[in-house]
Amino acid sequence: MTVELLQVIKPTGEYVEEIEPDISKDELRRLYRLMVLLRNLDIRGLQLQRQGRIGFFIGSLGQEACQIGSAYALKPQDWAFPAYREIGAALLRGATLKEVMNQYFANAEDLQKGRQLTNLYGLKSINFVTGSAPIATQIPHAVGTALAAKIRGDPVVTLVYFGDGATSENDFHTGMNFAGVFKTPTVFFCQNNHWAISVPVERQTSAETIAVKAKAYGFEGVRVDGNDVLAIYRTVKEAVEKARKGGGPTLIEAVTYRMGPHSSSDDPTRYRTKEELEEWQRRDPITRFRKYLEKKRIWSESDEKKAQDDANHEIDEAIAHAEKIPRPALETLFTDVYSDMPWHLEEQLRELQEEKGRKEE
Amino acid sequence: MTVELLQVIKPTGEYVEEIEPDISKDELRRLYRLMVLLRNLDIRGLQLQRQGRIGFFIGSLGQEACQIGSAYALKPQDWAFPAYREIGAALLRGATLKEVMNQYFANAEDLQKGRQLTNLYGLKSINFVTGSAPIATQIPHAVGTALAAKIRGDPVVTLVYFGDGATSENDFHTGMNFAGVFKTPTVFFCQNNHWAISVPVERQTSAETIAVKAKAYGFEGVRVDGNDVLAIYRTVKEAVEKARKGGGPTLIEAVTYRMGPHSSSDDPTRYRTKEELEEWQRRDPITRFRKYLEKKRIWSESDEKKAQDDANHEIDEAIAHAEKIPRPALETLFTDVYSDMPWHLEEQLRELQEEKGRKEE
Amino acid sequence: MTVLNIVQAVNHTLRDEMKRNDKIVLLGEDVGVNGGVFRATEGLFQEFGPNRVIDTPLAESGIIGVSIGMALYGLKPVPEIQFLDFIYPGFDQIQSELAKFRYRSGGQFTVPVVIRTPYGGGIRGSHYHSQSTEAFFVHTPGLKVVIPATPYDTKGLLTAALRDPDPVMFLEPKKIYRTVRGDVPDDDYMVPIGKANVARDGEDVTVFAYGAMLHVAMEAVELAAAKGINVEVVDLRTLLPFDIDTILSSVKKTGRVVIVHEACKTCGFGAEIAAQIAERALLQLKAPIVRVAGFDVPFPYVLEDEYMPNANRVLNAIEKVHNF
Amino acid sequence: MTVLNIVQAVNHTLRDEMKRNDKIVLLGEDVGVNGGVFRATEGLFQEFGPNRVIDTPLAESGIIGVSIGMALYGLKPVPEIQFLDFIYPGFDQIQSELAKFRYRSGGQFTVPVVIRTPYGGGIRGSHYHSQSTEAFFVHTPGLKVVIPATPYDTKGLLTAALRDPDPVMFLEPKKIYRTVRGDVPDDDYMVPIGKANVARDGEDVTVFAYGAMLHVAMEAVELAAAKGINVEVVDLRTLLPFDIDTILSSVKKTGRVVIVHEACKTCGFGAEIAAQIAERALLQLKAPIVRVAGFDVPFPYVLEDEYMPNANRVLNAIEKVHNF
Ligand SMILES: Cc1ncc(C[n+]2csc(CCOP(=O)(O)OP(=O)(O)O)c2C)c(N)n1
Ligand SMILES: Cc1ncc(C[n+]2csc(CCOP(=O)(O)OP(=O)(O)O)c2C)c(N)n1
Ligand SMILES: [Mg+2]
Ligand SMILES: [Mg+2]
Repeated sequence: MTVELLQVIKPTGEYVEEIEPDISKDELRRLYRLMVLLRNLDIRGLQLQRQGRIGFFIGSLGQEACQIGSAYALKPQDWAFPAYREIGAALLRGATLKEVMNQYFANAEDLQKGRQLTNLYGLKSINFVTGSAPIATQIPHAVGTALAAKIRGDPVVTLVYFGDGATSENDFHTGMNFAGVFKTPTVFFCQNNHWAISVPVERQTSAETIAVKAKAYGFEGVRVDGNDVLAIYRTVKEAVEKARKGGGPTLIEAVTYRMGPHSSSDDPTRYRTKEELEEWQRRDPITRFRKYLEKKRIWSESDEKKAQDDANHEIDEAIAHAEKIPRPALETLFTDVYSDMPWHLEEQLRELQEEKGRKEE
Repeated sequence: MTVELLQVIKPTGEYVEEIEPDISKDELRRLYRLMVLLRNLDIRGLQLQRQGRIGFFIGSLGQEACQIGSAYALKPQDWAFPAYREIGAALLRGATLKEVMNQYFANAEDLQKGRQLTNLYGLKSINFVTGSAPIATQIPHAVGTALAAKIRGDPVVTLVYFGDGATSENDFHTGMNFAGVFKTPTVFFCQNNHWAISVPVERQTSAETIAVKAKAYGFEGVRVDGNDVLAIYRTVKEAVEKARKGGGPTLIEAVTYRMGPHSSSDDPTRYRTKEELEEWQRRDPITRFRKYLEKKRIWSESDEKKAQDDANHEIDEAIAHAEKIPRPALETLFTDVYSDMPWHLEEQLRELQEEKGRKEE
Repeated sequence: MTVLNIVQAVNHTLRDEMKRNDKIVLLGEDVGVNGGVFRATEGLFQEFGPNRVIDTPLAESGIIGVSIGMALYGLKPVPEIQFLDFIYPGFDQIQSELAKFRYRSGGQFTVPVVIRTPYGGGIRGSHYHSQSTEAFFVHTPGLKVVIPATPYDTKGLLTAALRDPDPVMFLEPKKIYRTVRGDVPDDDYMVPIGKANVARDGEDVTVFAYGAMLHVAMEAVELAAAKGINVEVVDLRTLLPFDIDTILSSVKKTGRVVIVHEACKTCGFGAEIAAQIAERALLQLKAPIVRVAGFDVPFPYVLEDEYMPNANRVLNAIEKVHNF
Repeated sequence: MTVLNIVQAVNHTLRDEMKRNDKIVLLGEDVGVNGGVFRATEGLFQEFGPNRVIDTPLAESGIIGVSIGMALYGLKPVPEIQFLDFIYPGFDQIQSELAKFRYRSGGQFTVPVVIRTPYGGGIRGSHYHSQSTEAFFVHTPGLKVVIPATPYDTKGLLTAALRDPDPVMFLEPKKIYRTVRGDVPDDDYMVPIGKANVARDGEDVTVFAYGAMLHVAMEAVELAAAKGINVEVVDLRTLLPFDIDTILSSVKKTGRVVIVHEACKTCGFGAEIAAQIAERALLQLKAPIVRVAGFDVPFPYVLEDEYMPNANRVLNAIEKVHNF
């Protein structure tokens, strides 16, 4: 059981060559640009909410390395089960910013048909399963999908995202236990961002670490610096490969920090100090990765400017598009409850249409 | 973390003097007699069910040491939270056989008012909380009671009973986690009897031991030979004292074996071998304790005969009494749903009485 | 044709469909080696092996949650919950996930899990082996809720459930698991989900029932017939979506309604049927609607017979609405 | 007298009763330092300290299960479930334990826990921050179910709940947490559990409502008044045990009934009220009973306004039963 924190890139940008993963220059640059996009998307998302242009926002400020590093370790046939902060993972796996923005605006082009809060996103074509608000429920799903793949003999691994708070929930226990018993190819990726809304992680558990909890289920738990994209990639990749080879599940605790509010409804100054935040800002995962790229001389000031400009431009365009699209049709209130609309929903739809008609007269 | 099995009495009756607990001769004899009573009660209980005199039976054959050794470590002010096999613990704490038998017959004198299956017993005056069938739900209760006592500054410890199967349930996780976080004076006593109906413990968890699960919650787990009443007493007593001193919770895994069927509805030959049963019969907790007493020369053949006769006599008397008592009054169908009977239950009671009246006319 | 009881009909149907559809996987507590505590899955582990019939850890939340994950991958999981009373540790997975997956994902992800579970009283099971809480599922959009009352319908409805694209709660009346026997065709057939069955034609009064209560109703109806009251009995079979047409046409015919279920009365499924009739067929009603239901108490033990609706109580209700 | 909104009334009542009764302990997610995500417990941690106001791990099953254990010991725990939508991980503790402890122990052990939780739509919370599933609790013998609609009743009912010997589900209409304000006496008083309130006298039609829907009903009634229809509005306040006398006497007076709730229609609490009336007051009915309810779909996001019953829909229903 590793309880130390694996680190590849030091806060200064220096790195441990022996464990540096083998990623091409272009790919490294792509990953960085994605992290920049994600950061800007988060900032803009919160702004959009504050301006009343979208209804709600929940971001991943400070957790960009977790998202990008983990998702990059998956193959296309693998499945990802997000909680609600994992838009970065979706983008990396191939979701377009346009699709994501349609979800933010919950418009008629949103694949979720405007039915879910911002960032409860899913995309079937990339095996990225639509999340839900209840904490930890996705964990047994990831185990079930992994078990199904194992039964069918498919080389598929599932990766499930959840927070430190989620480890207190029933379904964390249940999912971990089934994974242990059935040795499913599942990677449990816990982003320990130190807070569950206002409750600090010390109030979630008195275990030494979250990683150690894996021992209760008979498999391995590891800890990784959650602000170090390369360490995360390396750790997740090892776990994914082990799972694919039949080695069973792994719990990964990525130690990071939620730099923003819990969501657009939250005011973190009520329960945590400025000092704590500042301390973590100094460990910003994006800054660190940039220093690394600069050390390796594959990133310049002008690259940076371009990345920022491109990100903002892309976001602007996606917003401009999404905001123009009308809201989902009235009928979508009643579709997809079942595969076919049963009589009582048809009747209720008709009633609503009539009432709307009357009102508009 | 102790993962070896603590043993005081060896299967031969020899014992490890250094860890032999300090219990008087009379008390040792009393404990043994209780185990004999319990064994006979179990045999008779199943017979009563087979004869159709009681509706259901669930016993603790083979787990007598667990019951008696654990409950003996408590003080009167402590609380016990049984699952459904812990009649022995109740008897040790002061429940009378007559009360227990009234519960078996679910008659008008049953304090449960004939509302529960056999052995789902409770007795407020001895802080022995009425159990329920759903697995593991009592675990957070024990933690809550302990937390309440801690808040009030009372030197009260709670002891909660559950099986190996229960460790898979939500409430095991939840209870253990709250206990860890709030450092409650709670002793978690898991009787790992190797089976959850037909499912072997290897299918419940792939953890090395059940005791190791405590690590996930930041406290200690220990293993003890569950067929050794003195080892159990010693282990539980240590945990109880630690808890009372503010040292927080302990998980105890008592490794034992369910020698009977799961309940009167079960046929264990469908899923386990004769050889396995025989192997455990050779480790019978009562035989072992008797050998120990004999080695210490505080138990004779005639003591044994008397103990058996007394037990059977006491049981006979309790049965004779309980069987004579009528069933609970019709009204008890509706009382105790609330402190006072609301209008709708009064109405339903009236309807039922009228109907009964009509039928009897 | 084979004469089967209800639990045998479940067993045969599972076997037949598992042969036909290799995506069906059974899972639950004691369903494998032991064949289920009611023997509903007897022999299937031996026949289909440990990848198709899976003994799980003791955790309903895991059983249902893992089933959802399997369904996402394209399998057809059929979890057994040992008793309906024990479904609550998995209730969150049903409410928050199973029922809402299709809707919240805009139809991208579907989870057509069939949850089988024995429900209801009549086996001296006390509080926790007897409850009838079907109303919880009927009040949950996204689920279908099916309760058979005969071996024939058991096979037909379970076959339909196993081929349905939506999640189905398949509740089996354990009281009559072995006591009700009947002819079951060996061939493959379906009884459509969403259709009630007029189990007995009548003119004077309609009794609506389902599951074990159908047989109590039938018994009462014979008593009523002896008194010259000709009662129609509608076996609802599917509770969600329920068959409003059959319900209303029977009410139109008789104008007098008794609803029977063993679930607690208050906010039970009978309330919905009564409300539908009060909304849609008020003018056809010739008498107040009477519900014969379990009392609003936790399920008892010794007084079980007093708790359960019986033919006598149903007969009283029939007479009451008839003589109104 | 102080003018308070509903969430303030909750806060003040908790404070007052905690001063009076040192056995009251609050617990839940974010209830301590943060004062609750809706600020219902604001300032209480600071005032009463960490032994009386406890931030818990994220586990509803633990919150409720531990509360039950505290109640067994004689404390008066008041757990907050952050949103009713998130109660399901703790549903087993409610169904199997909280509701049945007194009964199954023959009255030996009692667990008078008061579970507070915000429920209902109206805050753009989508699926999981909006549901109204009160019917689940009304269908559970052993619980009491209370829903206030005004600051006055909030204080009176919560005070009554905190002194009640039985478990109470105290559901707070979050939509109107801050929008409905009113005079609240500073003195200690109780509004009895089990009593409805005639919020407006009328002759022509009765509207039954509770929680946030009371205000929608009142709005509709004003529109109806403008059209010359004089509507009586009954605020049910307690759903279990509901106040049958007030219900029936209003039906007797008006003979025309509309029931409003935001919960899904099928098997919602409205069904029970309709069924009661169809059983007890059929001959007084001059028109079919109409329910205005949430649609039978998971709670939506963008189309929330379409989902929620509004004054217009209620008015239509009033006109329908009035003109029948
Ligand atoms: C079952 C449930 N209970 C409560 C909530 C309310 N809630 C939303 S997020 C959250 C905290 C989650 O913390 P954590 O798991 O650490 O994830 P993070 O938000 O830090 O990413 C809470 C309590 C919920 N969504 N679901
Ligand atoms: C929530 C729940 N699920 C299923 C059951 C059915 N059931 C009763 S006892 C049992 C096995 C319990 O095994 P374990 O915890 O090891 O206790 P033991 O019976 O061995 O003492 C099961 C599955 C139940 N009572 N409650
Ligand atoms: Mg967190
Ligand atoms: Mg066991």
